[in-house]
Amino acid sequence: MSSLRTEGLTKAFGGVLAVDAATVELQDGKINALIGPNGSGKTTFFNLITGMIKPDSGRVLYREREITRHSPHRIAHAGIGRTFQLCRVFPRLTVLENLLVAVRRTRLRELLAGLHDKGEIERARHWLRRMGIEHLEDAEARDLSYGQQKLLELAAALMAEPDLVLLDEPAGGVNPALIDRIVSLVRDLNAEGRTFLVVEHNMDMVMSMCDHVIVFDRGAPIAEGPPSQVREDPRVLEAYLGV
Amino acid sequence: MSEVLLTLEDVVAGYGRAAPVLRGLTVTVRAGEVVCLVGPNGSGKSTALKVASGLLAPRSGRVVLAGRDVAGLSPQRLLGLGLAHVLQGHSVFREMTVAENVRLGGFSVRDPAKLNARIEAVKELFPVVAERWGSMAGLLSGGQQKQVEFARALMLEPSVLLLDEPSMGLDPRNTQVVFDQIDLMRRTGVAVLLVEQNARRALEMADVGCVLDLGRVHISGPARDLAADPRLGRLYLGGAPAT
Amino acid sequence: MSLLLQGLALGVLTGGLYALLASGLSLYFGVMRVVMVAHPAFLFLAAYLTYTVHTALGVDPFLALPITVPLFFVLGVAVQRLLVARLAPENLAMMSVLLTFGIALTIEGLLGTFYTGSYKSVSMEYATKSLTIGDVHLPYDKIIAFGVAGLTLAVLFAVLVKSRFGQALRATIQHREAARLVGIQTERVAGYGFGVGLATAAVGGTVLALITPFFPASHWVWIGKLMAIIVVGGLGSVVGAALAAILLGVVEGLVLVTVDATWATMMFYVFLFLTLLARPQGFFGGRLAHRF
Amino acid sequence: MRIASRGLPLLVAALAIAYPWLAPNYYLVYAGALTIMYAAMSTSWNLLGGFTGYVSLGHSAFFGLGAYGTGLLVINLGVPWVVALLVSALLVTLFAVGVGIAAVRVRGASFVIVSIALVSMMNLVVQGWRSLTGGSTGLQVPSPFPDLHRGQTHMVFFYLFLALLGLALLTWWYVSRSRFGAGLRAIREDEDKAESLGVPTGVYKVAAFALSALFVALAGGLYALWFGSLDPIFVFSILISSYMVLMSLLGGVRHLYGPLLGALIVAPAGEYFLIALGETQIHLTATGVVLVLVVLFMPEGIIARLTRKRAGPSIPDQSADQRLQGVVS
Amino acid sequence: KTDEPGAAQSPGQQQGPVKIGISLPLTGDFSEPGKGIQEGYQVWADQVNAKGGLLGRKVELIFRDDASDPNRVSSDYESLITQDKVNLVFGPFSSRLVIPAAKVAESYNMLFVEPAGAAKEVFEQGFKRLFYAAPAIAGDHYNYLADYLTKLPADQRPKTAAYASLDDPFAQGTAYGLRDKLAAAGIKTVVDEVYPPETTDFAPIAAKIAAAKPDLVVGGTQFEDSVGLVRALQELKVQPKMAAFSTGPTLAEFPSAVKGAAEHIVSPVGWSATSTFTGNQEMIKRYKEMFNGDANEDAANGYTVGQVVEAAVNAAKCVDPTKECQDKLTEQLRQATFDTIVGPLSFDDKGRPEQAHMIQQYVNGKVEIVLPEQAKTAGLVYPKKPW
Ligand SMILES: Nc1ncnc2c1ncn2[C@@H]1O[C@H](COP(=O)(O)OP(=O)(O)OP(=O)(O)O)[C@@H](O)[C@H]1O
Ligand SMILES: Nc1ncnc2c1ncn2[C@@H]1O[C@H](COP(=O)(O)OP(=O)(O)OP(=O)(O)O)[C@@H](O)[C@H]1O
Ligand SMILES: [Mg+2]
Ligand SMILES: [Mg+2]
Repeated sequence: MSSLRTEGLTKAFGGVLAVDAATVELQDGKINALIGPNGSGKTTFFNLITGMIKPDSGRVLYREREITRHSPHRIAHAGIGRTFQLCRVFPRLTVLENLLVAVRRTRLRELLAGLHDKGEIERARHWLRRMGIEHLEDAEARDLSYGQQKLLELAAALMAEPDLVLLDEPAGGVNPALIDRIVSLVRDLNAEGRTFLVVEHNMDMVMSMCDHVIVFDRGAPIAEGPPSQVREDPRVLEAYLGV
Repeated sequence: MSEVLLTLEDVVAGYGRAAPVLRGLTVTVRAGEVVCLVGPNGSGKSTALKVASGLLAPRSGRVVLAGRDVAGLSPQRLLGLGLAHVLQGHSVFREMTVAENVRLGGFSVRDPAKLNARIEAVKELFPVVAERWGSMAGLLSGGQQKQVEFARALMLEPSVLLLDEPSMGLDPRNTQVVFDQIDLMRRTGVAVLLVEQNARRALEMADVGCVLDLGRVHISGPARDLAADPRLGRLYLGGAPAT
Repeated sequence: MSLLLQGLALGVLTGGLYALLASGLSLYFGVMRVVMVAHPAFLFLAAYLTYTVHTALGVDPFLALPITVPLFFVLGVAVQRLLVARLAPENLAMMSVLLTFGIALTIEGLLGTFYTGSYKSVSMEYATKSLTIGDVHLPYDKIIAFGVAGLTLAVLFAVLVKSRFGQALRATIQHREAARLVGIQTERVAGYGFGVGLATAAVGGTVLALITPFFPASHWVWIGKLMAIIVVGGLGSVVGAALAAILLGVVEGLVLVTVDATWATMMFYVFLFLTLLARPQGFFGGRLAHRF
Repeated sequence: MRIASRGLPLLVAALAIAYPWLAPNYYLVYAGALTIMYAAMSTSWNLLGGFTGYVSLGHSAFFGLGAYGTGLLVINLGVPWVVALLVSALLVTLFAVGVGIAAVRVRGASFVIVSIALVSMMNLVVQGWRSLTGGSTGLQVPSPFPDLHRGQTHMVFFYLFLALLGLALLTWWYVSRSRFGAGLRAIREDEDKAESLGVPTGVYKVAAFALSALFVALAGGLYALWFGSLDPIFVFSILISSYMVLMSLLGGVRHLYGPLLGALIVAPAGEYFLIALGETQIHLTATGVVLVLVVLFMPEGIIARLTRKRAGPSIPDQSADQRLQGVVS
Repeated sequence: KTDEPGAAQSPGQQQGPVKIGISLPLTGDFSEPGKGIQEGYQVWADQVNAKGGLLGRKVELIFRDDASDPNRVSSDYESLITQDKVNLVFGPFSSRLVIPAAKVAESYNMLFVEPAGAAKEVFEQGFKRLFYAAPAIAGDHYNYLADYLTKLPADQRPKTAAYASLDDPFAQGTAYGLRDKLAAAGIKTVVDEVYPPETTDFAPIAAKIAAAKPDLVVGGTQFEDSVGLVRALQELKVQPKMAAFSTGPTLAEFPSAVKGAAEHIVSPVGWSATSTFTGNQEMIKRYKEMFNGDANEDAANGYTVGQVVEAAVNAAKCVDPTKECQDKLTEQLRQATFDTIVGPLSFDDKGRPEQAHMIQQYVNGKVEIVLPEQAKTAGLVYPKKPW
């Protein structure tokens, strides 16, 4: 069974076809990579999946259930979490509060429940520890450096306990030493059974971390397969790696 | 040895009333030389560039540009002395067209013929700039915006160029274009101060490398030597040194 | 039928007046992101100055413009540099409302102190004549207002969209650091931007003085109307605001002759809410949606 | 510290309850009740403004509707005043849900404009609907306590407003500790991001809007019963909303007691200006200048000023030193 | 509490100056007339003090600005009565502010004579101590004009009339008083328009009137809208045989605001600068000395309140805020007839004055009283000259 599948997903902005009839299937329980040249529609594809923008046509299916045109928060509740290319945190909330926003709240009772539920705080601290930023728990998010904000964003996405995690350039602007940490974290989480879809231009990271690579060009997949195979694909070499 | 174009000497600088971010930073850049700053997130690299370009006035220390102490002068003045700075993250004028963005790059260039010549040149360098000439810059993809920014900075023909993570968000092909361009400028005698998290790649092409941490340069030397240092690799460059 | 025609004609002309009065607002609001509640107060400040010049020198109110326009420009620069520039950018919208509300109160109080609470008016012979075409009368004062509005808007459009200054202004607001790095003197430019906005208030105030009597508290009734125009037109779009002004002027005029004055005034708000439901970014322009 | 944070509110509450008995004359009771009314209203304004950052200059619409609703129910249907008060507040809340759905579609500055429009619109409706509301003649609401003399009525309403304030404070406190509150704060910071983390932002915003309208409507209803005369151009006035905003901001929108503190300062200060400078219009200027100064120098409010300064980012020295040792040695 | 009803008066109140508490709209919507009334009060106090005061005590006026806000009006009277312990209160301006103010005064048993609450609703609240110190309530302002028009020979009598009035109880009251009387006499109402105070554009209203071509145009107006309407009527070339507006034309600023168009406009007026009623000319003179300008109707109304209360105090021989004294004063108001600058005044049991307003008209650029017959300084010009 696939965790996420899109069928003929299309989105045009004015004259620009950002995503063009993209039919993509993710491998469940694997770390999937999405690569492609600048402007090939990767971020737009994320936005379509998570409901931030509505497709012109096509369908998105998550665990075989259609989620096309659902509102972003419903999709989040269905178990899809994401990070943004330009990292977005809640600047004037503390690091801990940033995570607590992500706690699930579907029923009214949960909604009105106290925020300072011990269990939730423990869970939040757990994620902070795994990102190595537990000492910053009371700092306001805007005081963190770029890389720390990236980790915080990732932690917040994970706090919602998504089964499918979409990461948009997790390594961009991050110190290489931290990248190693993110890679091992993703591996660990993947071992726990979460599926990943990672957009990334850092080829070393993609090749070493991912199980399955999907290559986008002009809004649609042009190749896919294991990293070793994709790396050799002439279409990929031409469209993406520029050699 | 060629002429020293930019020196930061014992610079102390910070934001608001908080503790200083730079604590006695010293860096020198010569004509025709690329100096690469590496360091963890939040170590003060971007801050150093802001001090050099006049966006942030240092609390103490000297900033010498082409033989003049320029600490505390406005960016406009420094621009007149031949300095250009590409900011980290996204700094396009979002609600203006690509054309307006690029033209504004040459805001201080009064000669229309020269301006048009530069425009043609950057259009050639980055096809997307030409393709999306009339689009709102804020609607471009992350990497496309980055290209517009770089193109904007190239409008100026600087003698000292400050680059803050120019490759962030760029695909391999465009990264290559940017690095090639830096190389080209070095050869025409431009002094380049480069901040990169893609550190191995940057140190490969740089002449001098500086490791910045805690607001001070701790190690500096020929770039290739730094890249080969295993201890540095573990702490700042990630992974093992490429062999 | 001729009544409808008359209502339509009056509506178009009044719309022109609205466009003039709102033009500065679309500059601060759309371009500079400052919610300028004090704009109507400045309009009436200009009206009072016009009145002073007119009564002291006995000249045509439009001859006050060479005094009021530069004065307001300088005033605008001062307001921006001394007050607005100090607001933290992250909550500019919230704080600018209060700041400018305070400015409006200050102006009202000063006007009341210097000019007393009594009505002032500037009346010219030509302001009560009208041009008659068939059954339709076109008042000269409104025609003048319409013409001045057209002129002002054209200048504003040229300044904002076409000129180097306009580009520098928009760049400054959108990314201040980047703007400084391409050589724009951002503080000066932002100040001038505000100055231009207030300069339109000087023009608007003169026309207003010619058309209606005023007293210090007159500005309150205009806030809601002018703001509604800006939202319907789409923030930041000078052209949009102008079209919305004319649209609302016409609707107001037609509703007034066919239904009544309460409904006519209500139309501004009805259109505002309809706009929100149909197209929150306004009908003619509007800011970029966020990229994710 | 512990004692200060627990004890102070208790002390203040005790003082508030004793106030009408301590006040030397009924005028001070009256002024106290008015201040508490404003405190209750700005606290409820802060349910929207403080959490979500949506600045509403339109809350006097809910105040006015609450007042007219209560008045009309008492006059036309003759229902007991408590019932009228509650029913009218409920209706206003429903109305706020409807308005909220349209209004919260726009953010930032446009929302401010929409809220201003709401007040103007309600003013026109109530003024124009003469047959129901009495139009510009206003509405005279009979006193619910005809047997009490004026001073005693002030006492009763002082406690009613105090109860309302307590309720509003409790609600704010509860929301601030709930997940709902966390969601609202996230909306203030970044709506799209909040949405992507599973916060149903639309529903939350409308809920906060309606909740905050509810208490303001209750205040309006009590006002109608207390004051007895309603006039559309005065109850639907941007000035009333501006007071709520000013009080909240002055005290601090991010604190439970911010709006209350603001009200305790602004209401007496306004009184002072009027009495000291009231013979000319210059007191408007004084108010305006104070407003400008608050915005410029205390944008986060008095409480934030007093309690905490943001230290700014600090680099943890030890951890970095350890890291460096490995390199330099 | 010190202000517990029935609390004993402190002896201090029985001596020293007679304090009179007044709240007026010195800022906001009604600041213009508010100012006028304040000046009227001041002229009166000045004159009383020059004569030796009230019952031998100096008069001291305490003003509060209510910023045209009924909430404040109540606070003001509340504090004037309970804190400043004033001996008397005088009323504020505007029907909209008089009702809440009177409520406060009433509950403290204070006599409440007011200069400006003319709308009929003011007198329907069951107030027992409220009196309007002017010749007539709003609905009766045009009585002489109605009389005149209905008595015109059939061929001269206007056939149609258009009414436009501000949505305000006073302004509307004046227009509707006339409308009802004319309609009863068979003069057809062809336009009946009410506009909210927010209205800024009067041209479309004038267009409606133009389309109906009425013989008579009546505006229930205040200042701003009267000027707006006159200008718009001119622009749309409406030429009625008579144009009547309340309030606006009675203000000194009016002729300059509408230029020549003021000619032959008629208005009801409760006071005339040329009349020789008790004290009128002294008032005008002293006003000129104090404020260096010409007294207007608002100032006269304020002054009248002072005159009425002064007479009552002198008759009752007491001026303290106790219930007994205020009861005595109220009794005086109810029974006596007062000689004032607007003529003799008496009140019915609801506090309504029982006289009538005069009608003024701009004739050759000057304000003349044209009705009633016995007070007139010039003949009514009808039909008016075109504008
Ligand atoms: N809101 C929008 N309006 C107009 N065009 C858009 C919009 N969003 C994206 N585009 C266009 O769609 C195309 C795809 O953009 P997208 O951001 O998905 O690219 P990407 O693959 O994420 O690129 P990058 O690697 O640079 O981040 C681009 O050409 C972009 O200009
Ligand atoms: N505008 C600002 N206001 C306050 N503090 C800031 C600001 N910008 C940066 N800082 C703080 O200054 C320190 C250095 O920041 P700087 O941006 O120079 O780091 P950097 O080395 O460029 O990091 P990165 O690699 O993440 O970009 C950080 O701790 C950061 O939190
Ligand atoms: Mg992208
Ligand atoms: Mg940086």
